[in-house]
Amino acid sequence: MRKLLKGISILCVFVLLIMATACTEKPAETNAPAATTKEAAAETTAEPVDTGDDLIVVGFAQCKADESDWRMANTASMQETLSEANGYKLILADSNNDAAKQVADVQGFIDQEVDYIVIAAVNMDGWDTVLSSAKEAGIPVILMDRTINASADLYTCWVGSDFKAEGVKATDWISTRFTADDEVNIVNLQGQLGASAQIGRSEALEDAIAANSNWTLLAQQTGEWSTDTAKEIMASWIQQHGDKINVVYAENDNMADGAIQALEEAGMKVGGDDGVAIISFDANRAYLQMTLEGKINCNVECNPLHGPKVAEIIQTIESGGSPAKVEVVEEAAFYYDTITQAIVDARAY
Amino acid sequence: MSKTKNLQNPPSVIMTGIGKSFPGVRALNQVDFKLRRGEIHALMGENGAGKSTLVKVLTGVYPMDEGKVRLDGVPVVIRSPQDAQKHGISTVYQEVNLCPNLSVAENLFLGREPRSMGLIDWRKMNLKASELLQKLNISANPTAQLDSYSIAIQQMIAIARAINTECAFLILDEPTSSLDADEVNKIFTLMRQLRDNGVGIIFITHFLEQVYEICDRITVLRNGELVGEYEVDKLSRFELVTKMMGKEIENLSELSVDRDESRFQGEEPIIEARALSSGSKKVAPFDLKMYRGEVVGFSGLLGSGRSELVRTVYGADKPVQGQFFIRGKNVRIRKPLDAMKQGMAYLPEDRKVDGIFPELSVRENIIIALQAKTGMFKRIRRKEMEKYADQYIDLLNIKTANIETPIKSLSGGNQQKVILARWLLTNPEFMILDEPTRGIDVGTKTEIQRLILKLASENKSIAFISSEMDEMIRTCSRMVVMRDRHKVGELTQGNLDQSTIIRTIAGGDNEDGAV
Amino acid sequence: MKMGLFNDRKGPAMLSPSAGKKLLNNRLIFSLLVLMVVVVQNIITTPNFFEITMTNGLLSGYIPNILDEASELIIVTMGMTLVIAASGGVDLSVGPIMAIAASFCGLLLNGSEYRTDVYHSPYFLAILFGLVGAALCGAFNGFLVSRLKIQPMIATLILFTAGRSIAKQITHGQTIYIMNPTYKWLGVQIPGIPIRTTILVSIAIVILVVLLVKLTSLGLYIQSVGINGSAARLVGLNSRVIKFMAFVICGILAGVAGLVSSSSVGSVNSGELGLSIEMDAILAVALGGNNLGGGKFSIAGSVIGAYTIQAITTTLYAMNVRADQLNVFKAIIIIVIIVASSEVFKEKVNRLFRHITKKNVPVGGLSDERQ
Amino acid sequence: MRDSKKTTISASSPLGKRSGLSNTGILLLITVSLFVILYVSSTILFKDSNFAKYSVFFNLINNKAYLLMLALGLTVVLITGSIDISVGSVTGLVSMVIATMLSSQSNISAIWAIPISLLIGVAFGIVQGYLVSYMEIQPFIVTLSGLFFARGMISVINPKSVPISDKLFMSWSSAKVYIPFLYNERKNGTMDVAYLTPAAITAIAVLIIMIIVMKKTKFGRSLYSVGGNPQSALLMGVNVKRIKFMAHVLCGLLAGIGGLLYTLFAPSGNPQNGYGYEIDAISSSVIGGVMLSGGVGLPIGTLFGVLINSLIERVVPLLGIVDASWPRIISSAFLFVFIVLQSLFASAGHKGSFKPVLPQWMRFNLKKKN
Repeated sequence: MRKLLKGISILCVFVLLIMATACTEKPAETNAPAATTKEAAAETTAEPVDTGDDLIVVGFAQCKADESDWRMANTASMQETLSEANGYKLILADSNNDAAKQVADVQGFIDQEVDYIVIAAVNMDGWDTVLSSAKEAGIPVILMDRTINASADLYTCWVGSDFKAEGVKATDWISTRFTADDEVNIVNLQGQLGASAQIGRSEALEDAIAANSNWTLLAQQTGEWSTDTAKEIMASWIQQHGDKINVVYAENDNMADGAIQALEEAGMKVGGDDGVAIISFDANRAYLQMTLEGKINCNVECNPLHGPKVAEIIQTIESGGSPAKVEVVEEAAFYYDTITQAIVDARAY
Repeated sequence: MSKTKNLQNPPSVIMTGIGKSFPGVRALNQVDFKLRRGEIHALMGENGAGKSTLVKVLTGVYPMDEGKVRLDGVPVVIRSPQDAQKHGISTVYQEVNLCPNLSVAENLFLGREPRSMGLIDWRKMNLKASELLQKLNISANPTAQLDSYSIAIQQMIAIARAINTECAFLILDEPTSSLDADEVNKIFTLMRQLRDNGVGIIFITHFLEQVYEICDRITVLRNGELVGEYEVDKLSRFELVTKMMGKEIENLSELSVDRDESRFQGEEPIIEARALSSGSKKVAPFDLKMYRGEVVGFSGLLGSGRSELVRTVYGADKPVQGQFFIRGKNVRIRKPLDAMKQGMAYLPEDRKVDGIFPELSVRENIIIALQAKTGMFKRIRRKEMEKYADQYIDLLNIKTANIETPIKSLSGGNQQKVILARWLLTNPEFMILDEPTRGIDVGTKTEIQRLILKLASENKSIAFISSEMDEMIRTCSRMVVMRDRHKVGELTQGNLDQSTIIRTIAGGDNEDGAV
Repeated sequence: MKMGLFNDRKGPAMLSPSAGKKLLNNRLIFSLLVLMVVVVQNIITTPNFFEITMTNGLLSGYIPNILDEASELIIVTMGMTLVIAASGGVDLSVGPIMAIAASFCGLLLNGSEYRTDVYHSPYFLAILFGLVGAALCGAFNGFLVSRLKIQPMIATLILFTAGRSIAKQITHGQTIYIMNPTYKWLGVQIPGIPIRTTILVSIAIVILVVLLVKLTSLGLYIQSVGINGSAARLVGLNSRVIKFMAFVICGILAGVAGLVSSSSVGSVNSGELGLSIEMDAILAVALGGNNLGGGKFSIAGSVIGAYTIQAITTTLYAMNVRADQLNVFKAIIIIVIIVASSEVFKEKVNRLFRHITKKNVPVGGLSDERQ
Repeated sequence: MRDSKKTTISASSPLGKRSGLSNTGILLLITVSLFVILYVSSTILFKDSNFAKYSVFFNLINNKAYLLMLALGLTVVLITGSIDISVGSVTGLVSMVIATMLSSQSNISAIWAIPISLLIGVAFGIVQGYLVSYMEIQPFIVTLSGLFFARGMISVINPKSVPISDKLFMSWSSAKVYIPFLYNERKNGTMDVAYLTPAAITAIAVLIIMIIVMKKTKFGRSLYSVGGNPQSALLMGVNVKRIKFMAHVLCGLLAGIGGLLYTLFAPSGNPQNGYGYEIDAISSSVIGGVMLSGGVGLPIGTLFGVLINSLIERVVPLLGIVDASWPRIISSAFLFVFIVLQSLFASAGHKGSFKPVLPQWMRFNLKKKN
């Protein structure tokens, strides 16, 4: 055993040696171009020194690339926009909804000295340490879609949706549908608790309920963004409250889908002018279709196509400018009575 | 020389009137045992004689039902092996009871590792271990993992461990069963050394040569009862085997056996083995012919290879060499199913480990072999199953609440009958019965013996193994004798009497040398 | 009423004579007790518990709901029961296998489109394809366990971690929506039949498994291999093949559950299908009084175990317990059941009882079946 | 990469002589070599990604300090032949409790986070250990319930993301202990000095303690003996039940420490924290050479298991695979290779035909007394 440990320590030394040689090689390799590009860099100021080719390396820490249709569209948008053809090299790290892994991924980007870091945060909190490392290493950080609780000087800017504004669009629609005398009984299928989309959308609803005395929140539970869970919860609500429910406020498309199925299977009329009003968010193609069919009354868009905006910001920084701290992507809301087939077909995701 | 020197010591361990029962079996009945310091005391007896039970009672593995134990005159109650160790009684079992994943040194010192500053001092431990190993002449590296050594070495290490504790009494429960002559000699050297240091050793073995080489006294047990205590020099091998096997044929109705070998003249043997042997040297190449309608006994002491031989025939141990013929056709038996398809049946020696499915019902235990033979998709209909089960419960007089009772709640004898029923149901032409009467009551024994003869008269061929000589003599028409994993003889007609058999098994008094 | 039905097709464990003591020794009794408590609790709190109404051509109400929601779990539990009985280990990969099966099916129906009304290939072919995919996954697990002798839990860990990603690859990384109404036949309703198809499928699967176990000798083989491998070999059984088959069957059944689940939501989302169902299935088997160490098993027990878990879940939902807090209650109830039915606990209770009554019973008194 | 792999395969061809290395040793050696090969080849393959930097290497430890704790805990219980799948949820629970405790409303000192996290872990360990060893309930079911319970309790305590605002705790979290002389120059000319976080230092300290405990204490050796052959261990005077119980308590304690280190690394409470970490911990232990059948494994191996885990996480995004689901398939493939290797060794070792595996020059333990 002793000898074995000795062997292992020899191996460890071996690793360090390899690292050391690799380290000494590296400067020798990059010294010459570095010297030349330094002059060039002096001319074109903000241009970061590349490692050979001219691609801008972007590290993208996605929270969970295949979490939902929305997220998939979001990932795809980044991959398409920041392609090598467009002069970027995108390194996608999928943290699979693991906050610690995401922090490690970002730390990895810093160690690998990427040019930009884009983060779609799993968790709002706990970012200070790693973001100060990024700042120290001089790497601009762009936050995407989800906000974080960190001091504003730690990141360059935030791109994304205003979730509360989305929620307000939805509650506005509810107030147009019902008069002040109507009894409005709402059930709320929440997203993953703690996600900023859930917080924003729930907040908007809770504010609206507080403001309207005729609105009641019958039940509120997390469907964890999932069709299946939402369906199960909805079925249990139908058992409890029956026909009283007249508004379902589902915080994403998948959960709205689950709720609709539960309602339909219980024989209740869904959507349209006289059915249970269904509110959904995200507005993916499949659900815009459902909006067109009248099953979803109001589908508030949550634009996943952040790629172009991010590219725009990077270009701004590259050319020496500084982007605005908050860059909100444009979002619309779609209503069952105004949506057209053309809108659905135009949707890319 | 020193052999008799310590015989005069007063007994230090005195066990009197020991009784112990297990469900369905009376394992020990009023057994007395004495052990002196500085002697090597052989504990002899065939299967089920109660040797292991006696030892386990002494070491606190089993609580005894009745009886007393005195150590140096003081009555003691030993509750656990640890307790026994505190009283200076250490045990080495047949299966190595060490941890295969630890190093040799650790196995020697586990629980009493040398320490410095509260931490295990490996250097010191390895040093002490290698000293100990050297002293005992065991060639093992203290730092190597235990399972990198052969079972023999592991066994020696186990003895070394037992010795290393401050032990006054050492129990060696068949430690030599897997060792070769050289290693046995080493252990003997060790044992003598210990004896001369005043350690009392209980030595359990099946090898007579070893008993006569090293032991001072012999205590013989049979069927859970004490036969007697003898001094080695005053008991011949012949007498010993006689005492172990039981001389008096119990007063049972006479069974008649046709021993006329000539009736098989010109007939085709149902089974023929030519130089067959199994892997891992469990049994040396052997020839064997068996005919329809005969019962062939396989005798020899435990560990002589008698079970291994039949296991090889059945394919339970994979045959590696030789040729095998069934009804004159050369076949290869790779696994038990092959043998079953050729009309063989095998009632295993160890009912618990290889025989019963404890949680399954009597019915399921009976039909399982037939079902396995017919295949998964040809399920025997429930009605049919019940019919079979009822039929054999009647036929063999199995005592069970009903056919759906789990077999584990039956007594040993009835469990055995269920397994017998299992094989009879497959309608075999050739049956191997390894200790079918072990651990069951006398009445059932006779029933099974009758059944064996009845089957033979129905033109079936039966290989029969039993530790009880009289039973074999009464049922077999021919007897194959095994010694030291070799087939040493075949006794027929005229030779088939008790003294010849015992002489063949014992290998003669003047034969010399350790096995 | 459900229980009554299954009591008739008793698994072997249910056959023991119904003496009071035997019944108490039956490990199933505590699950049944909990199930009963849950039902009674429901009857008290919800007066319309037994009410079954016809809505939209479907029977609905609390009981049909529970039956419906338990169906996937039951199907998966059947396979899990066999695997546990044969190998003494668990199959962690059933959830991902569900996703894989549904993905195969969805791929065939949709081509590579994300949403379709018209099937690209016949529905039954797609189902077959999905099941074959699931069977392959099961075979992979079975190979690792029976050939390479890897512990089942670790062997199935591989598909557990990779399975959903594989499913994602099959569907080209997108959620597939299948809008053709016939797709919902399997998971919701076949027009004209007032009972949910899920319930019918789960009953059919239970009957099928019972038939498979009873009509062929697979059940006996599996138990024999699980109880005493060495004896099983000597009576001519091939334990490798039998373990392998148990895993394949478990895979296929997980596939069926996957298809049902995907059909009931009308889409294939490989990240979601059967999420964390493996844990519930293992618990169902344990609650059903089956030994997780392998050997004897009872289909009826597993069914009751599955219903117990689903009844707890549904009741807690109805009591407005949040989905994420549900686990606390589940854990407590389960640990109580398991502890109460454990041998050591019974012995301790017995000893305590004896101590109180000061009866002088000999030490070996518990095993009273000497002869 | 492919070349270097080839050499190890050919290197492991049988030679027919008895090697002095035990199974444990061989598995450990494989793990370590795999780590080295992986590291060296990524250094060569991904030149732009600076794998040769010291900071990258040290961050492998910094990033997974908490996982090392969990994996060590599992190593302990797996060695005794038991299992604990509640560690991930316990981690999450600890982080949620700490976060709730240290959120802005309360003014409890951050010092309390330490005893409380340890206490939570030990409490889980005691209950589960009792049920497993003294009530003889299957560990899988017990710890599965533990998993459910802890996961549910997180939501009961707080269903939302909770920030930690406590200054003292955050200073622990963001502290870096720089390692002198180990630095590289960044592209922009600044110095990138390798560092260890307090969490990593704690983890390394615990690792060292564990190595000593496992190697040099009676308790540690008893763990191995219980896992190797409980029957023998009992006969050799080991209190098997107590040792199993203690193993679970130790595992709980390590999970508690793991939770604390996790919270230092990602300082916030979230219902999702620690989800699925039990699987990561098990696979790290298995990759590190722990056998699930018990009795085999070394803490140092577990360290390398964790490092491999951490390294794969770094390397996979660089493979340039666009599809996000591939990384998980690749990590699983790694696990698969390890498990199959182990099984081959284990079964071959059992038959007695498995001895050689290593070429002459690689054996460390050749000198045997005859």
